Amino acid sequence: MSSLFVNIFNGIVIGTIYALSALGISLILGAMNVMNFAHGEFYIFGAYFSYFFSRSLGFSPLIAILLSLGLIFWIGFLVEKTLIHSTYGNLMDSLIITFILSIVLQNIALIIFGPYPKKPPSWIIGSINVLDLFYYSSQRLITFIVAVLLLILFFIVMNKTWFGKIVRAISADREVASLMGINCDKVNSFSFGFGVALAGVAGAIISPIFGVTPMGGVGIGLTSVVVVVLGGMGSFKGCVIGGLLLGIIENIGVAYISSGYRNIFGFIILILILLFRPSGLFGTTIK
Amino acid sequence: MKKSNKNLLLVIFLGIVVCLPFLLDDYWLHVAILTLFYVIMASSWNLLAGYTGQVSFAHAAFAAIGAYISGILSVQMSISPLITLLFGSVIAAIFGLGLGLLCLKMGGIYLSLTTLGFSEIVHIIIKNEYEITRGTMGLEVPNLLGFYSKTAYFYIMLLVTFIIIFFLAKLIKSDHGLKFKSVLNDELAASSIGIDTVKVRVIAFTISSAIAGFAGGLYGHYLLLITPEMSSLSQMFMILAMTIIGGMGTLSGPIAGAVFLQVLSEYIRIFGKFHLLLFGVISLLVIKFAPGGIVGLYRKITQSKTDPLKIETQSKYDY
Amino acid sequence: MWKLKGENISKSFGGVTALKEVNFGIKEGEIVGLIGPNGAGKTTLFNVVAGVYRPDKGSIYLDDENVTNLNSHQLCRKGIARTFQIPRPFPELTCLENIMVSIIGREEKIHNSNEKLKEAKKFLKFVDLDNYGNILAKNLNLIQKKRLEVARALATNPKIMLLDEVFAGLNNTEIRDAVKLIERMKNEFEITQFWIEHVMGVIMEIAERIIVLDNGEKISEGKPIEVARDPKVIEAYLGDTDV
Amino acid sequence: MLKKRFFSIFISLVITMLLISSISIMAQEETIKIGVVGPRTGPAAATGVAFEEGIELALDYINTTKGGILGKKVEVIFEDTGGVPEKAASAIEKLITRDKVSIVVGESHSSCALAEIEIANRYEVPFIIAEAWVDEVTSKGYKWIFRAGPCNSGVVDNIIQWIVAEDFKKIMIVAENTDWGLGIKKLSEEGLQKEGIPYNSIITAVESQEYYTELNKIIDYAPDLILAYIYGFGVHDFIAQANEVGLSPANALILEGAGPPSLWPEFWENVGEAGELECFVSAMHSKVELTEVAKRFREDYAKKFNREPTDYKSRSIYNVLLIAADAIERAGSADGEEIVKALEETELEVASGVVKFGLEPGTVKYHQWQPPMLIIQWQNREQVVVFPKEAATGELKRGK
Repeated sequence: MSSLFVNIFNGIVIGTIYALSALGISLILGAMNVMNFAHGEFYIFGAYFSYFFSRSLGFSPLIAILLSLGLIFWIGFLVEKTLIHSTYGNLMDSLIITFILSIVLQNIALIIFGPYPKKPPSWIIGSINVLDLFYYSSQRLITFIVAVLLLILFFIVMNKTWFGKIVRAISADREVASLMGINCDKVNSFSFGFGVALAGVAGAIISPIFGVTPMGGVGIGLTSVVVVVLGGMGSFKGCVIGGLLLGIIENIGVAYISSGYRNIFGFIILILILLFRPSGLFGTTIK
Repeated sequence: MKKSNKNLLLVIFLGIVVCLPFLLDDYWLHVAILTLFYVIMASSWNLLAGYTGQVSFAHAAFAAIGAYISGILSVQMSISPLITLLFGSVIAAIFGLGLGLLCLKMGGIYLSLTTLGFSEIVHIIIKNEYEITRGTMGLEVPNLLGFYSKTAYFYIMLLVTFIIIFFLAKLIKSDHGLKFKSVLNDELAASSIGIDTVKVRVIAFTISSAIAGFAGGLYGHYLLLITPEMSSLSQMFMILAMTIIGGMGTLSGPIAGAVFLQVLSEYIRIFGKFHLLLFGVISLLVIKFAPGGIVGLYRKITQSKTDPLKIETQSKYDY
Repeated sequence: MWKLKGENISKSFGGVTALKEVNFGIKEGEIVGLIGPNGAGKTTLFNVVAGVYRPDKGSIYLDDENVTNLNSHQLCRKGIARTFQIPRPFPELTCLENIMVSIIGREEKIHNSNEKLKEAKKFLKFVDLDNYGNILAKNLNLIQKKRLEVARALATNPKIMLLDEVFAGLNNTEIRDAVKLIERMKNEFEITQFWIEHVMGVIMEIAERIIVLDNGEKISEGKPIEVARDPKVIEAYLGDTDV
Repeated sequence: MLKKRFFSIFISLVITMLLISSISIMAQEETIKIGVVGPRTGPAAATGVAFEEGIELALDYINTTKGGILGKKVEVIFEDTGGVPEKAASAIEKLITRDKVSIVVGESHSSCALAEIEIANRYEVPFIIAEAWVDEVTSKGYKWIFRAGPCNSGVVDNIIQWIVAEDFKKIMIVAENTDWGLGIKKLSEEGLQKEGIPYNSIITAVESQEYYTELNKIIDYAPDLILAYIYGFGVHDFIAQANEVGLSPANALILEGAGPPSLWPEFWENVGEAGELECFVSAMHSKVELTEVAKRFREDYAKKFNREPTDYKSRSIYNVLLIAADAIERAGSADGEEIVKALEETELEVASGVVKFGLEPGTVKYHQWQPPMLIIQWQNREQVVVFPKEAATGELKRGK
């Protein structure tokens, strides 16, 4: 029985990270109509930068994360300006370009950071006995709390600030937004930077748990896509619930079906959702 | 260029290709055979992406399905690979038809994501069902001919490539090809004049899956080893990069792209770990600065000074 | 006896009502105009009739056959052809190929390719584009694109043609040419025409009957002169600053 | 028009290809060429780095210290396999037919090795495998194929002997779903069955970084030893997470079955205190030096790279290069038949022992030499050899 608890609990923790990373894809998809295939690579770069700042330069974890967040935002901004900008209005072009970009970024990471896995120092050591049922890593709990705070922060930014309102206006109707005098170009670069920074921050906070390798972004990138589809394209709420659901399903699936098939559950859900409810749990269809 | 010149060039070209086994050493012949495989893969993916606008990520997975079905049948039932090859192709086509019927109604991004999911599922299943597929170890399969000869294999591959390219060229110039192009150009307009866009896409998807399955089988029975790597995303990346670098939506593009990248990869081997990066950067540059790929660039150079209204088109319907 | 009939058609998009209980009918051989101010729901009605959208409620009959749930291409084979407000010929195909697609789309077995080609050329000639057969459609100007689109629609052998703002963006001479084309279409092919126009004017001269939509509802219907005098119509158009 | 374009593009490409290939043929010098195959890209690129280091040291020794062999310098051509069998097959084919190497060495993926031995055997070029453990490599009985490194059944034999010697009661096998993981899992199960020791096994996804579910299953089973057949970073996660969920060495020791991951520089960064008392299989140890060559290797390594050797695969490739050079020297020429004959008579001291290939055809021991495999335990961040007893530097600690 306790193993069921720990599996669900762990699913929620992992699912929160999925949600955080997937929100970035959802934001970029909604605001720019661009499917970012290279999302997982920004995730690993976030992790690598925080590794570099904390392990090599000796900054505290918080500062390291903030610095890598800024750096990823800036890189995203530049990538949008140089590569993504010309693909507007063509979802397929953006898909192809970001697919190639992901291969390029993986290999850049391999050359800069080498093939050996990197792991920033843990913020806290040890584990906690949860309700006398099971032991759980303190680092994971703290990461979970930080991730939830970041999720809350994201929703505040989206609902209360000027930027959030503009992004939502653009997502709802691009033409109307540009008629209202919104400079879509600027917002685009900004939202791309912001979207990939979400992946970066997810990578940075989770790297003390899982570490990072050059190829480590492929899995989380695909998972984030699954979460976005599951929740419904363009729905932020859907992302959060989709992430949690997927986290739980994966853990239960591994526990009771087959652990060798850990990564297949997400894809099966992806196909089922696309077949029976292509708009996902909370989404509207994208043309 | 005059017609006679064109024919002369064609004869010279065919001559060179047919003589390749006598001009190349064993290793380059091996590269040539692999190149032919990629020519088939890129050309058939191009039928889908370049002519009907559907970006599928499952093409490599279909090749793997074809290869594994053919391989498993020939190993476990001791049937000649010449027969199992067809089985593999048919099964790949059936999978293609099924997947097509399921998701082509949605089109666009939904198709891409569904094929992506499908391809990963195939990859994971092949890796895990090691009792049937031998997992990452790879399945050792018999030779297509029963004896090992690179020269013979080269000619078989060449023949198959020619037949497939010829078939694709005919298809694209046929009424079906015109339907494909109309769907690519404007789906709504096409359906408004009576084109069943879903059916057109399903046909293209099934044909290209069948070709991929066949090519995969040929590839497997040449290497004598089939591994899950065949269905991986990096394999898919190669096919995609070849088509784009060569020029999507043209008949010659995927051929030029496959030859270019295969030959290039032999020369950047010395850069060892940099070669994937180089491929990626080249692909990005091509997309950014020469969206039509090698073929597009060539056309741009030869036609830059012509009046657009005077541009000769490749229509088979001459006025 | 209606050729094309719509009953109680309603359609809304995410809470915004585009069409509300619209009824209409068109007789064989008639030219009917559909007018109304911006956002009245004219193009939505066309899209519902042409099978792009399914109506939320209501039915459409073609020759008394219920065709409400058919797709675009099925409706086309039943004889409904259309043009678009902003013309949408296939840009990367030649003019001749554009029309060939229509002929192929009919999926008639009897044709051999020479006959198809001959027929396509006939339609090109009908819209005076016979010198442009090998030109890519993207290189045409606006009026040529519109003509090509009409030819492409005609090539599907329609019984009824839906024309969406044929005159938009044309100057007076071009409008006169277009009017001639429409009249020839009626005379030579005997096609029933259902026709959207934003601006009253030319349509009042050609159409035999006019239907007026405002805010998704039919507010008036009748002979052009009657409609023009209808106070409800005048009010609707006065509210629209665009006239 | 279309055809014209397509063919002129094609022709120009073909011509360039021919031109460049003829140029590269002309630029050849008189050296003895040895080919190396191994992953330089992809998930196992770490092995490629270790190989590069080992190659450098071996070349320094052969060319500088010894002044070459047969009066010529040795040249190494290192081809990338990417860890992918198809690429591996192409790579070795290129080495043999294009570079005309006299002998090929290397490889660390079983799946790649299986593809490569077919080609080496077909072209009749000797091939010494360093680090591909699957039994079939040698049990197939190919005349041209040698292995101077561990094989799965040899490693498993060692592990089972250790289990019996230390009297473990209940074993959990955790294996990644790759050829190596599944192969060694099966052999271990057979070995444990023969000894009548109860066991259970779990298969994990190779890309996985998350083992909570698996670990909770292990806790429920309550073994006193976990055989972790996970290669790469995954095993670091596994060890760290085992500690997090409360699996301490007091309940169950972990034996990592591959070796290098426990020696990588990042090991302690990644596992933290959870690494204490972890055991692993290795052919190399920081204090135990089995031969003079091992000492020389360590000193040269430290001088060249300013650190201690960590990944023992740099030493494996060093060894096979020495074996190859020795065989060519004794063969007196680069002739394949002669080299094979010389290899069969090899009796050479390398960094992990004295090489002598087995000659019983039809068994895994044919053309196989396994260096003594040590079982090492981390005790206070020091490597302590706990098995075999002859080489032991300390006692196995069970944890409190």
